[in-house]
Amino acid sequence: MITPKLILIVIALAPLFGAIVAGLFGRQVGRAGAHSVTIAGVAVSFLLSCYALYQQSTGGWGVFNENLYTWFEIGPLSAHVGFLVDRLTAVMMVVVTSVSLLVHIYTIGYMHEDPGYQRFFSYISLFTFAMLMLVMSNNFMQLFFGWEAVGLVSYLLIGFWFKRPTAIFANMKAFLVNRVGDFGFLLGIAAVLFWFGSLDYAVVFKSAEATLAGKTLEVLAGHQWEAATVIGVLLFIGAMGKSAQVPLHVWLPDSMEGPTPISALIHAATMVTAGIFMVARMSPLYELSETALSFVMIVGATTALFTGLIGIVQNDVKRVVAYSTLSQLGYMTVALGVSAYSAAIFHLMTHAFFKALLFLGAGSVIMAMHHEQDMRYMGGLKKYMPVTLITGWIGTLALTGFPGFSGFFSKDAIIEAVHASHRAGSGYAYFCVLIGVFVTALYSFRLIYMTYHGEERFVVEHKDHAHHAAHADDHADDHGHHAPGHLEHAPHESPWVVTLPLILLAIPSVIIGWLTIGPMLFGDYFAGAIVVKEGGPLAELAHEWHGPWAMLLHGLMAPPFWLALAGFAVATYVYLFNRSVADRAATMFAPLYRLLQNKYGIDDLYLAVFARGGLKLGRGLWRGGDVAVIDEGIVNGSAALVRGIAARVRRVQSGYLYHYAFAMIMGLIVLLAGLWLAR
Amino acid sequence: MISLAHFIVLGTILFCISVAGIFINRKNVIVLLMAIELMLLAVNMNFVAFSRYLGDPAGQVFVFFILTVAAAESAIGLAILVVLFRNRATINVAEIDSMKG
Amino acid sequence: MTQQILFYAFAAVLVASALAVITLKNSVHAALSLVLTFFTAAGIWILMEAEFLGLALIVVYVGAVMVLFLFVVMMLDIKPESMREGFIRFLPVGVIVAVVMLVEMLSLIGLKSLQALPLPENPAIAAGGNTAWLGKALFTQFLLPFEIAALILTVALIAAVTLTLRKRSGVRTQKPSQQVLVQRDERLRVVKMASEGPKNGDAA
Amino acid sequence: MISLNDILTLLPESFLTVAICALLLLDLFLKPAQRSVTHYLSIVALAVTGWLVLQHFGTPTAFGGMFVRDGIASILKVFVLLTSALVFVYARPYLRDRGLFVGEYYVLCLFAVLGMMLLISAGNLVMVYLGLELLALSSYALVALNRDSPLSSEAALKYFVLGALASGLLLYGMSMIYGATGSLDLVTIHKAAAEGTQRGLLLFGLVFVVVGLAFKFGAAPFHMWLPDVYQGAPTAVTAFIGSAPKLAAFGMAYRLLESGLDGVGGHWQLMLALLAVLSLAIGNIAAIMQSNLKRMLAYSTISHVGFLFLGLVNGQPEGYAAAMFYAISYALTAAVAFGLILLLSRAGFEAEEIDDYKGLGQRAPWYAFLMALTMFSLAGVPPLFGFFGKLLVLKAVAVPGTLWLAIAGAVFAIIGIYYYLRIVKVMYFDDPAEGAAAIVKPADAPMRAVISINALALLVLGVTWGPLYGWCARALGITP
Amino acid sequence: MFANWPWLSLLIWLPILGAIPVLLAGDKRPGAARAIAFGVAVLTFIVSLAMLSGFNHAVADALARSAPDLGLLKNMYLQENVLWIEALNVRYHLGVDGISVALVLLTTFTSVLVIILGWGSVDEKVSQYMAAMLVLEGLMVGVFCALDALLFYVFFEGMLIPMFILIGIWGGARRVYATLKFFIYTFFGSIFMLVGLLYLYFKTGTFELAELAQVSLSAQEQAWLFFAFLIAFAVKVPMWPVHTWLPDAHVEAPTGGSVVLAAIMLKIGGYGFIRFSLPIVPDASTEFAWLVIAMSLIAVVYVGYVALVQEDMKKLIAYSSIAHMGFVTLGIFISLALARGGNANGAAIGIQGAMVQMISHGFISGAMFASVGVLYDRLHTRMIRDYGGVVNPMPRFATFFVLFAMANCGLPGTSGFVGEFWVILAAFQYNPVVGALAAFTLIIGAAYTLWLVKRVIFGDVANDKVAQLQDMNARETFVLATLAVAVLLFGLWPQPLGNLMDAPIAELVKHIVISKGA
Repeated sequence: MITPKLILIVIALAPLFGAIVAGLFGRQVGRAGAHSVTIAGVAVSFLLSCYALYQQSTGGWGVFNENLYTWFEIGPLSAHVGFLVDRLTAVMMVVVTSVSLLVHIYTIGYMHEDPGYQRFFSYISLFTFAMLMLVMSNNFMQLFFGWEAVGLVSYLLIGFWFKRPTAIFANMKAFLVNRVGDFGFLLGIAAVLFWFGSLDYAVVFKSAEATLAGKTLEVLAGHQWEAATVIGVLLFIGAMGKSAQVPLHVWLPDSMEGPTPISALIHAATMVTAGIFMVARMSPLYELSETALSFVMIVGATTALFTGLIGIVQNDVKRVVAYSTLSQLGYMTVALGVSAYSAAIFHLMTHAFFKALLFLGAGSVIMAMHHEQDMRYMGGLKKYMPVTLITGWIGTLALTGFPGFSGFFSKDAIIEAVHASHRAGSGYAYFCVLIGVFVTALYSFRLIYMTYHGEERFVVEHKDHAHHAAHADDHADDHGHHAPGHLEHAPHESPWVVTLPLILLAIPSVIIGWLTIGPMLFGDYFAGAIVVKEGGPLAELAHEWHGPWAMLLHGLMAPPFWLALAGFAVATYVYLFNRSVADRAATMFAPLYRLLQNKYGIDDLYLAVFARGGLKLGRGLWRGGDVAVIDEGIVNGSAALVRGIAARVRRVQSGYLYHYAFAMIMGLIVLLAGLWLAR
Repeated sequence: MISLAHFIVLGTILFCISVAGIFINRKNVIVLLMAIELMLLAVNMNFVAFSRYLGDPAGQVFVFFILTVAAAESAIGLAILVVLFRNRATINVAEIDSMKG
Repeated sequence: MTQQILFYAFAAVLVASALAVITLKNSVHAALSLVLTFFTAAGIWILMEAEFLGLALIVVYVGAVMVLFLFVVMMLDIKPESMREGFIRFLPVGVIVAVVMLVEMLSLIGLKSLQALPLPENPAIAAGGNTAWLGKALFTQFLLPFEIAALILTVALIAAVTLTLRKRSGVRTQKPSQQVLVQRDERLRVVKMASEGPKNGDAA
Repeated sequence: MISLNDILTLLPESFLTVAICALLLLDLFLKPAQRSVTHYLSIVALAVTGWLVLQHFGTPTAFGGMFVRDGIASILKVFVLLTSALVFVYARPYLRDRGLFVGEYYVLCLFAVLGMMLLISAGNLVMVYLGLELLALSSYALVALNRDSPLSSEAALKYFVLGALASGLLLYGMSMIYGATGSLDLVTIHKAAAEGTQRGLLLFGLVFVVVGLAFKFGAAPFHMWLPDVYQGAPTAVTAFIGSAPKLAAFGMAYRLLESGLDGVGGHWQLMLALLAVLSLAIGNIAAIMQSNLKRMLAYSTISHVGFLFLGLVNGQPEGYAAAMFYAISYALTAAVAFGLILLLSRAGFEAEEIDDYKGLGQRAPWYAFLMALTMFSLAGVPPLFGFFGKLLVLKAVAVPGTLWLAIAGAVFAIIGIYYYLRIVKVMYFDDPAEGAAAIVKPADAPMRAVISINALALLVLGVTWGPLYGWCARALGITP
Repeated sequence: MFANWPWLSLLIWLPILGAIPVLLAGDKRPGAARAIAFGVAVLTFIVSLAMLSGFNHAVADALARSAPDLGLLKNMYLQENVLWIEALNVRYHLGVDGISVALVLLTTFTSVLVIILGWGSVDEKVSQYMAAMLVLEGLMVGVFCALDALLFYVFFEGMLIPMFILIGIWGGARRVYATLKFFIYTFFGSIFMLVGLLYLYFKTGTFELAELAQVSLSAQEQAWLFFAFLIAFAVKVPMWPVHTWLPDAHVEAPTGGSVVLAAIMLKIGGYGFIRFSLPIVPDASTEFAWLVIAMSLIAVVYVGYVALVQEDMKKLIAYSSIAHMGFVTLGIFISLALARGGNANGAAIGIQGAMVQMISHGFISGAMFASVGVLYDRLHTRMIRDYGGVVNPMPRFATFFVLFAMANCGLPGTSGFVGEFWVILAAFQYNPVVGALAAFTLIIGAAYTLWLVKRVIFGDVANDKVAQLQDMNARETFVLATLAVAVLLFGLWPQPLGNLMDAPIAELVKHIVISKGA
């Protein structure tokens, strides 16, 4: 009996099955077995997700909300595993599974020399499972489960090449920064439980307004905080961690130490958007607090602009894309902050495709460059890898919001929504997102030019292949073995398993916005799944909505297009024709350049304050508190005191008879005196 | 008229003299023992006086026993002293401190 | 009145001689002072009509204990000078302690109430004299302690003998009991032994 | 007048007296090689006396109240006899190795036992004094038994002089009590004390009596003799004076304080409380620094006396029962402790330095185990016998009013645990010193068996101490 | 039929008596000693499972008779009640409720693993080691079963002896200092509890826990008793600032000793709070809950920082243990405060969380110490700097280690998450700031654990010695795999624990809200 329930269970479990097979029996099934089974699992998931989406879109299923399994019922607390599948979920499921599927395929090519091949497939399948559990959850507990599980897999994958010191540093950093977010998230869940007494979405959302109305919390004496604000901000702190919002963004660029497929899958398309999804999912709660939404918006706007700026000065191809991701996540967050949840989700979707495309393209380039990631040693790759070039251009155009491409629709919608918003701080946000457009174009085209165009800045040294083969096993160390930009043989186009996903991702990057903007943004597609108070910015925009064509035409006249064009022009001039300008600019604005190079010093600050400061504090507490005061002072001190007294008491026992007699007489006198006093 | 108090005071004085003797004579065990004999004399003085005053023979009988035991005690004590002297060639208390602490 | 005079006289000598015991340099002199102390104490007791104990004190103490003391003092041959070191130094302490003690004791005893108690009639006279009075108590009520006192004396005897009687290992003395019991075989022993000369093994 | 009942009541003591005299005579005719006869006969004498003690003939009092034969007396005597017998067994190899295997040891010990029995049963101040002196004089002589040892004679001298001083003080107190109550009989004194006549004089005397008692127990600050005597005396003698006399001292305290001076309980309880805390402090603290095991055990004794006093401070039957139980448990434990020292020593090697026990766990695992049991018991770690003594005593003072004493006891128990653990540490965690091979000689089998049983009893009694305590409690008239 | 068996006595005495044949096997025949010890431990574990079924039967019976509501602590099953010491009315009274059963099972389970761990790593005085472990096991079971306070105390203190010996003989270089510190610290704690119990005996004439829970006490009495109990259990848990014995003891203890110490002995402190402090002196506990909560939070934050800078793996894990045990005390006392504030649900969550945390910490810390033991057996160093890149030669080990590390961070899906999560939930209800401080463990706990993993497991092979490491043998794999299963099982399926502990905790919450001031 094929019921929606069964289908959903299969969607969730198929990748898990693949992960288990590849992970626990990797040696038995071999490389081919591992990738076959995981790809099959994810493919099944993907197809069924599409079916589910279809059913949701056509209203065939209605909202599916059911507890499947009682995890535990202990005392007053119960937890379930359950699915809440509505249109929002369905979209996410398709995005997750489709990107995941393509990344799986891509991995066959990208990782084919790696000894941890099976492990890698197991991880990414496991990740798919965890991500699905996250988005399909119908309660906070399961959400947190998925939340942490994707974090774990991310940790494992960033540190996949565990011999690289930078990788294992990056994965720890990622985990810890995420933990800071989880800290808030967990407290947010605690707050939900506190006020609602339940962790079920349905229960919480239904009674949200009634329950939280007038509720305040006195956290510090004299400061009453609205319950909705507390919950909103706390949960959003979680989102800040996972979706890498300022100031918890520091982990994402470093996470590029992981293999490129996971950068595409986890650190661009899916996991980092979990926070966006979560806030959208919690829209009934967020709508109750203007303050929380303002906070979300400002954080998002800051992220959108300032992380984009850093992207301009990066030379590592993946890092540029990573900073771009940060910036785009900021855009999504801004959308959330102005109550344009569906715009955020819409951008999330389009971004998933084109950013995955960009990452995978970057990966393709890196493969061609023998794991050289520095753009300063690239250039002129266009003649070697045409597919990558074209798909790269498509992705870039989508990212910069070239009219007609998917990014155009989603980003413009956000910018318009921010423009239309009257929320406190929306002026600042509007400024940030507008400038962000210019910045985006600048770094995007810079990347394109430095990589594919211009002269070749690498040198091909022909060496015998045996040598290369010997190094194949641990190409993690390739950096150390070659001078930068020195290749053993000429770069060439990647195999089909790599280019196919590029092509497949390029398609939605172009068209998906056109197709879906209508229903998702201005239709009632998300009705029921996303709650917006009367008069949200999208509702205002809806009055001017006359279809994608009209928007495209309107877009050509709007400031974002011209800003993007300006960015394109500058990038073209500087990086294609007159590179010296860039160097001169760097020297001219040296302080600014350094500031960006140092990522505003935030990393250094964290390192100094939290890492080194924490160590210093720990050492202080240990040496000062535990060792000096408690152990040396109190414990050994009292022991020493007793010994000291003992040494003195010993001396009283002098060995002389008359002293002994003296003691006796003195004892007598004291007792007599006591009696005398007590008379 | 001689009252009970006279004898008791006398006993007390004797007792205190013996205590003083113990304090002053830090070297000579013999004198130390003599001081203790003085103390016993004080005790006996008390007993005799109380016995006489109470008209009860028990006190005086006790004195009799004390005298007996004191004699025995002296015998043993002096025997120990002799043994000690044989071993250490001194009975100077100030030199007898091989065990302490 | 006579009684009072005698009491004070005896008491004065008693205290003086007791002080002499603890202050005299020479142990022999101290012992002799102690003898005087006992004599005066005996006098006071007799004054209290406790004749038997007074005499017993003289007999037991002066006759036995003090002789023992003197015997030991002389036998051990102690140099008086060395034994008096620090005497002056500790004198103040001793005096202070003694005086403090005296004050405490006298105030605790409650002399007032005792002063109001003159000596009553002596029941011993009715019982046929002090000795008979005591003797009767001793052999009826105090029979068991009396027996135990005997045991204590036995212990003293055993102890004194155990501690002081010793056979010196270095001194040659005749042991007649063993000499008498000697057997013929023990007088001469014929020892067989190998004749002198190099053994086989020694050559190597 | 003496009746048959008086004799019957006194039968155990009478028998022991006769036995001692017989033994004394017999010993004269024994060759040194036959000394074991004296040894075994002494044990037999103790056993028969013990059996007689347990028989229910005679009257509760004899000789007109001079002698009391009640349940408490029976229990204490039984354990005095038992402990003494144990010590005899443990002492034999030691004495033989050192040429001290002489009849006098046994005779003097037996006299001391007799003194203890009389002291325990005393119904009169004269009996208290004479019993005490019989015990004390025998002990002085025993300490000096090894005539060639400077340490022994030094210890004996100190013991003797201070003992004589303590006797003098005790007697002075007795004279005052006599003056205040007009009697030497404890029952009469009890009555008079309760009535409160001549209270000032009585309290004055009480102080001296308490001092005398404290000396006998070895409570601080009247403890100074104890470490030197324990160390200086031959270990066989230390074992004797370190175990059984504590029971006698308890008997003496019970007779004087409960039977006699209960009426002024508030006063002596306060004094004992002070002495208890001082003893706990000094005993435990001074023990830490010791390097000589016998001396350490001496200081440990002082601390145990502090605990025992806590039971007395309570002044109720429960408290006395606890103190009595404590005394019994201590005597049995101390017997093992000294017995093991005796066992491990040999001619020319006293085994009394703590360093001598290094690595005993490897060299003689079984004896190390027994020693560890003993140390844990002394430290009061459950489920060993010593713990329950402490438990009962703490229970006696853990009541409103004296709770501070319980807390003090607890605090000092913590300090105390250190030096007991140190012995275990030395035995198990340290490596044997150079040249200290198996120091356990093929000791005589009876001793090894008995000491094993004795030590294991600490464990067994730790689980089944109920009946023993019940016995003590019943003797004191507590109905559960 | 099984319900009537003396299961608990069996569980206590079987290992203790089983130690005798182990000792008799002697150090000369280590193989025999190991085999017997293993047999005894396994048998005990089997018996404990049988006991569980007996317990379940007994509970079902009681429910069928619909009479389980007998009041706090009387709601005990498999009771054995024999008069032990008549004069003091001390009873050999055993009985278990769900809380105890869980801890007993943890004990018997861990003991089997410990015996296996000692199989290879202990090679001198094997029989003594094994015997000490078995005795320790019996005594620990006794602690969890005792319903008579004095009996509890006897087991509680008796444990010190074998542990003292275990650390002292088979420990590391500074073992003497560590073991003395351990012993005296713990003794220090418990002796005051003894005085408190004696005072209670004076008030009630009994040591029966159920009776003690009923006695009414004045505020001042309660305060005194509270502190007496607090010292005892705080040392055992151990709570800041009486925690410094633990790192030393752990560092010096042999692997098995560390595992037992972390997995079971620390739990006795938390168990004591639940059995003694809360029922007997609820008012004082409420009054001073802030103190315990403060101490617990210090344990979480302060000790977390201290753990961060440790250079010795065992020390690091020991400090992490202290921080995690902070959650136990936090949960218990927050619940008390919540219950008094009328929030029974929050209270139940808190205590549940504390209990689950205890069990889970038993597995996780045990597993962590066992893992360190695996490394120590190979290189004989515990210093973090001597390792690095262990994953290269020992991938199997590394997998387990990372799993346990994640559990130690409280990752959902592992048992480490459940307890901490609940306690944080409850803490938030008590006070959001307290909740936030408690939740800080998410960060600091992950920091010290992952940093450890980074330095030890990941990276390139640090030195030649590491390069020559052999991966785990079957025995070690078995132990770690078993623990891993337990960690995951209770992380994914905490229901069995809940089933066991629901009823007694509800009863406890009902009880502690009633003031008992006299």
